[in-house]
Amino acid sequence: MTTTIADADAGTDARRRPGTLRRERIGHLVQHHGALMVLAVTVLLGAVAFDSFTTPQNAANIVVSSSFLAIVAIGMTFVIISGGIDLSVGSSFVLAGVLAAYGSRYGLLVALLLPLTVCGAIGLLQGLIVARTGMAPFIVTLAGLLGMRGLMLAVSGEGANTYLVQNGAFSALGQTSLLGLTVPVWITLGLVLLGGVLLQRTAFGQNVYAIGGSEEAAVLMGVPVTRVKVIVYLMSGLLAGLAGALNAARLSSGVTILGAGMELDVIAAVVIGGTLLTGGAGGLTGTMAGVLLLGVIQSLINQIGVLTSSFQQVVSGAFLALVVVTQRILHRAQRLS
Amino acid sequence: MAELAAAPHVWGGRARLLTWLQEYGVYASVLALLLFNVVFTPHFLEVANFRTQLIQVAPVVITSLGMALVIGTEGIDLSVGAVMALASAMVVLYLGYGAPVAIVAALIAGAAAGAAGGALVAYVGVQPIVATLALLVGVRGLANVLVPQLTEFRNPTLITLGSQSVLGLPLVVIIAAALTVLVAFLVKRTTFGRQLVAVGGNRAASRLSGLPVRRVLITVYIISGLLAAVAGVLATSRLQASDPTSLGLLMELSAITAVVVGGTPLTGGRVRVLGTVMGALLIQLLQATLIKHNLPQSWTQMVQAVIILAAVYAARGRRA
Amino acid sequence: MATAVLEARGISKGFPGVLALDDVSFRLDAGQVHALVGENGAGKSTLIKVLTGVYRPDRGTLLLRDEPVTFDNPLAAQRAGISTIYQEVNLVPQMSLAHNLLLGREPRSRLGVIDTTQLYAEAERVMTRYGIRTDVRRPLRSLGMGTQQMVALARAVSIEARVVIMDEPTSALEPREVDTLFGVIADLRSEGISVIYVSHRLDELYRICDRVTVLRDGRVAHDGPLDELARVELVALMLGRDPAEIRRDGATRFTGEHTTTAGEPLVEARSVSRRPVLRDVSVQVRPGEVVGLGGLLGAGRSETAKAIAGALPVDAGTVTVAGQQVRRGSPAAAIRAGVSLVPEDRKAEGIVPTLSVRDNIALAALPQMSRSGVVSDARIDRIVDSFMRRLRIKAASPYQKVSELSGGNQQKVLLARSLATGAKVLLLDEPTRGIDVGAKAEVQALIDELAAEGLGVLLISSDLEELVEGADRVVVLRDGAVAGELSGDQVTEEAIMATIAATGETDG
Amino acid sequence: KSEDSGDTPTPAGSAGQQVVQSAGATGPTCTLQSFGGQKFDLKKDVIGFSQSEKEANPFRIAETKSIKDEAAKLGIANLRVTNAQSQFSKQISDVQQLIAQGAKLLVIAPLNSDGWEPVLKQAAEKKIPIITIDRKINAQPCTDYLTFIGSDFYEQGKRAADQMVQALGGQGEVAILLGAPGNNVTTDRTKGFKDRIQEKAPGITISFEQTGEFTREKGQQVTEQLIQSRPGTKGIYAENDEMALGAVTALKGAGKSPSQVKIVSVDGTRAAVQGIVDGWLSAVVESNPRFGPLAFSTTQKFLDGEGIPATVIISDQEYTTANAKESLGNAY
Ligand SMILES: Nc1ncnc2c1ncn2[C@@H]1O[C@H](COP(=O)(O)OP(=O)(O)OP(=O)(O)O)[C@@H](O)[C@H]1O
Ligand SMILES: Nc1ncnc2c1ncn2[C@@H]1O[C@H](COP(=O)(O)OP(=O)(O)OP(=O)(O)O)[C@@H](O)[C@H]1O
Ligand SMILES: [Mg+2]
Ligand SMILES: [Mg+2]
Repeated sequence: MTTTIADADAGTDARRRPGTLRRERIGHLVQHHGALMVLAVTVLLGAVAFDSFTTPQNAANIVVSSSFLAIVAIGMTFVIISGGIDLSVGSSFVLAGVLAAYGSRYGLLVALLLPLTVCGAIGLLQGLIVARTGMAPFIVTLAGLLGMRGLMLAVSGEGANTYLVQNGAFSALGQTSLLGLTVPVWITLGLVLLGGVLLQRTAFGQNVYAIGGSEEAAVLMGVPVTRVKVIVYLMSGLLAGLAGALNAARLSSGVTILGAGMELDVIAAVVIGGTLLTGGAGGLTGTMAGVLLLGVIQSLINQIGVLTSSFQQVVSGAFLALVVVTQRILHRAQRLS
Repeated sequence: MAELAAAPHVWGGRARLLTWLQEYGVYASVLALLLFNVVFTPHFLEVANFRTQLIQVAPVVITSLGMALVIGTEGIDLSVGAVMALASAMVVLYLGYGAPVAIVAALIAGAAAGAAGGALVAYVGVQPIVATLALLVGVRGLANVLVPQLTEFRNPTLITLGSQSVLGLPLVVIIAAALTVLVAFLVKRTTFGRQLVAVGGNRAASRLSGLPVRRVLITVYIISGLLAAVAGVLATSRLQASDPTSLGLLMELSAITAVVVGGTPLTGGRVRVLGTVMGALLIQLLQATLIKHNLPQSWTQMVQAVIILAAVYAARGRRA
Repeated sequence: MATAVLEARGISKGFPGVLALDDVSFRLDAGQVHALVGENGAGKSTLIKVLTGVYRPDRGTLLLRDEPVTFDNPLAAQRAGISTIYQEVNLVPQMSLAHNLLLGREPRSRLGVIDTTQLYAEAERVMTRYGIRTDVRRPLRSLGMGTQQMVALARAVSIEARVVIMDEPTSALEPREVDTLFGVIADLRSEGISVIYVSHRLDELYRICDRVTVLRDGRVAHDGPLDELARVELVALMLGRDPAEIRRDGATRFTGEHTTTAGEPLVEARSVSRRPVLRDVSVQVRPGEVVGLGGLLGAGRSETAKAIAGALPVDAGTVTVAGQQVRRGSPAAAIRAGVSLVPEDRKAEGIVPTLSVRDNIALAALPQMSRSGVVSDARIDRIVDSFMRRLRIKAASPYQKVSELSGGNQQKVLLARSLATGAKVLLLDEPTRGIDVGAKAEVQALIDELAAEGLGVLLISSDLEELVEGADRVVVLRDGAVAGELSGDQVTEEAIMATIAATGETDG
Repeated sequence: KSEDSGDTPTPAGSAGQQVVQSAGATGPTCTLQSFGGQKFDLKKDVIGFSQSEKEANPFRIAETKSIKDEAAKLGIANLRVTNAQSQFSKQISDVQQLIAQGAKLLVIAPLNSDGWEPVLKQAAEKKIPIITIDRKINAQPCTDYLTFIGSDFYEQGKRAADQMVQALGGQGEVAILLGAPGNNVTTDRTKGFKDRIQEKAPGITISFEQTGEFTREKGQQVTEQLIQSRPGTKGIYAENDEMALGAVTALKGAGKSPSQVKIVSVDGTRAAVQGIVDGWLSAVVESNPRFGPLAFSTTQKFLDGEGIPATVIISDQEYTTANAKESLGNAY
């Protein structure tokens, strides 16, 4: 096709003074890695203030205990980028743990597949409801939160029965260490890489961004919106289920009192990581920084030691506020300069 | 463009029913639940029962009103439950100076907490959900620091507030009703109300139209904090004790549900005050029904999930 | 008769309160450029959305190459070879230009994942072909409306399609881009691809279209070859009026003569700068004067208007109204001083979609229409009523949601909003974008009328004719700086183009 | 499960001090040698205490205070205290962090009995003795952990049932205000109560069980619904004192007079015992939170080479209309 090629420079947006682009790039960097920077500073301060903070064991503890939150946060990142939210992950997490422990008596495969099937199915259902009826994800997944917790109670005799993991291979999955880190940590790393590629380098990932950026436009641009949304909630359910199952393997039992309020931690981690709740922007590196930041803050508060339990809450609330404010200010400083 | 009458075939039965449901879905749900109870629940049609339900729902209604305003600006306030606890703590802390002083102190604390969240949202640009999440954690901690454990009180004025009736109507219920009218007036009749929904509907356009966007935002969070504090005071007076650890726990979820079930979309730009009250009533009735029929917790939660979905489905926005 | 590429038979589509399409039949032949015209709200966009699976018709059938089809969604239509540019630019603002352009067709590397390097290179290549040279990694929302429109165009055309539908593709374009577009359309036609073309600019229709369908109030008012139809007759068909009457009124309604009071400038921007978009821009508007802002896409016209309206933080410079300096960066202060902006991006910055027509009109003037914080409905009703009448806003009632109005009527609502504030200076950024001939004439007449009443108007328009006829003076911008100023008899299309091209840059 | 190991409760010591009820005489005991640990200095080394819930209810306040006070009294210099704020995952990482900080002894008030695998593993590697208080950990004593000091919740439920049977004379409808769902305490106190009622008083029917989530407010709200829709209810078994006191507020609000509905609860907080004195409650079964002295004396014995039993069940008192007034001072 031959078209009139207009003069290269006139009539375009190209005329910007040198430096603009560089500044935009730096801005981009700060926006996307603000959480990473805050994390670095926090770790540094912690290392200076407390000797026992930077011991390898403490570091390993933080990483290991963060890994479950991290797996759930991967799914949540997809959901939030697509412009939705998933409040049901905490319930998925605990339900999966109970089911995995229960299933472990029938072997490793059942221990993994049972929770994944159930949590995946519920994720799928939520996705279908969100995508097909246009109901607010907040409410649909709030119902999911209630429903799955009810299901968990029903499965565990109103919480009276704690199933113990009865399969060595399954327990090993949660407890074996490779190069100083447990299997769930490696699984998390693998999933983050996979998720990163999926999000940034596949048509599916681009569709997720498009839907979150403008659903209306995405529809008109021919994005299979319903399918993408359904997959996103399915993924979130599966990942929360996987995290719950792995956690059950680690704890060797299907603990019934887990997961309450987990959704808020996960959302906080994702948002601290620079993903916008309005959708359309964000990424997994930020989310991982957010997850670790939460773990580090918790660890630091424990190091301080003298705080009463109530004061600990005040401090962690203030910390959280400080982190998001710092991140906002970083973000703004580069824009207005 | 043809007028309504010229196109009966598109604007006929099904569409009309759908619109009706959308507008009045929550009313229909409440009615259905009432009917169910009248038929199946013993001792339901008693004055005492309605008193109980109304008294129990009053604090939920009051916090939901504030939540509805916040949601109208496309925000969300997760801190309402914690603010209730803070107000409760302030009440017993200042009860030594008399009930009026204590109540004013509680309200000031609530407004201050709201202002803190609002400032983060309006002036720093933090996303509402995180700003108020930080507040949720911190404020509940603060309430606990102030009043470390459940503290009973014997102040007659404060106890009266929770148990007194005027003309057969419990004072708490009258207060909730009055606040509902006030908020409805605010939304429908004042400049502030109009500006609030405009900010929620399109912030950029509101700014270009010269609306004081930031002031509107911070005010909305202050009102939400204030109303949560009122709810906290009432709940405290009814409990005859301050219990900052558990007072208002998960209230944010109830309030958000009430607002959404009542037809206010989470995407902002619209506030339905009466719908919100109905939403709160629906949740209250639902819980009461499940308790009265002694369902196990597992069932209670699953049934709640289904009914909330059904009610919101009925009340959901029409799609193209 | 040859088989139709795409045909609609007896289509009806209603929305609550309106029947947008009433028994509409439409037939598109291979290799034809088919114009679809009509007043604002006639149903053009609705028809297009029915043709492409956005809406399901209440009645009627679609046929693709004589086979009945139903499209469940736009994707299905796309797969069937129908590519569409919708009326309001419909791309994802946060995503980069490149990702928007190639969404769904991203180049893959050998591993099967998206090859980003190639993606950007490809996007750069495509955009250069359309005369757009910019960093394709920039998020789309940081680009001007015109550039965005070109991206949408490039995207639609580069999808292998048998039918390309364009709903007002030129409303945000400059003459130069319009030429580019027409080149593209000519190529499409020569390849046997059919085009449905919607525009309110009649010249354009006569330049490229073979056939025309006129819609009026949701019904087909005329269908036939375009060249048999005189311009005046076409307009008459659209408006449902007598051709003779139209002939009397002329093409634009501008009289072109204002009695500018030589006095103090109403509003004056002095050396306004904002890196990297504005450099030392100075503009004045006197009472009763219409000042045009000319320039190419991205020249900084919108930015200038926004800076004056306080909606854009500036690095340097002042804005004074009647000698008083206005607080920087505050639209509220500007409005209080009597300066009101009608933004170019109706959807993002203009309407509040959740509110009614009435509330949208009253929005900016709320403080004036309330006493101690309580609004006076009577006062609002009076104002809203008078403006709806004066601007002839077509709505089922003042309480209809503004998002349900057609594009042109939404634009009028925004004008009404600005006027309701009692502004002394109006900054109109593309005020007739997407407005039908009738309404356009009304708006133009209104601008004249307002100027005659002593208001100052800053007019930004990509329609050179409009600029030339409407403005007393034209300030031409290039690359965010003033390139020249034309007044009186100097104001001609040629002079404006010459000023734009002045620094010896070769012009295409 | 240690069931019915002692039939006659030992009288409580002065000021509510914990008294050992059963010394696990039948089971094997654990010595420093058999445990395989290193001797450490209780006064100088890091000692970790992991509390499960916020110190916001009388039980947790008294528990933490008792540990801290006793540590101060004994001159323990390096006590590190963490609080899991009711989040089980947090408690796991709390304890792991204590281990990382070099704790030589861990005193844990577990939020849950199961799920301690990761902690036990780390502690076992370093041979750190663990004493769990108030709630048991489901694991192997002397290998996974040293010992458990606490009450028997199942037993508490049974004793509450005995009190209820007595108060109602073996007849009538009874409602249960359950604790938080999914919690071991809830489960055991419910099961003990129901088992005993079934066994002893077939005339009593349990017609209503709803959770009051261990809080006063919920207890009040559920009771309001209960008394309105089931006016025939004669007794309420509350699984902790807070819910019982909430029930009292509800009864007062509904215009009932004291002891129109018999209330029995578990815990033994001062407010509840006062409730007995005032006539609103019929009986309260104690669950004693003062673990400090017993925990550290057990540790000292362990360090001194003595054998430690696998479980140290403490004797809980009972408050009834007969002894409430005199025993008010013992309540926490
Ligand atoms: N989503 C909707 N809900 C309700 N009414 C609608 C909706 N979309 C369009 N309408 C109505 O349908 C009619 C036709 O609108 P349409 O957008 O098709 O007009 P148009 O011919 O494209 O006008 P314009 O030239 O202004 O773009 C109008 O009266 C409009 O108000
Ligand atoms: N937020 C932003 N950040 C960076 N550049 C921007 C931003 N907004 C606009 N620009 C760029 O500034 C330049 C001036 O834009 P402006 O919208 O004022 O141009 P215009 O002359 O009105 O053209 P148009 O007809 O496209 O609206 C354009 O190149 C545009 O892409
Ligand atoms: Mg249109
Ligand atoms: Mg522009």
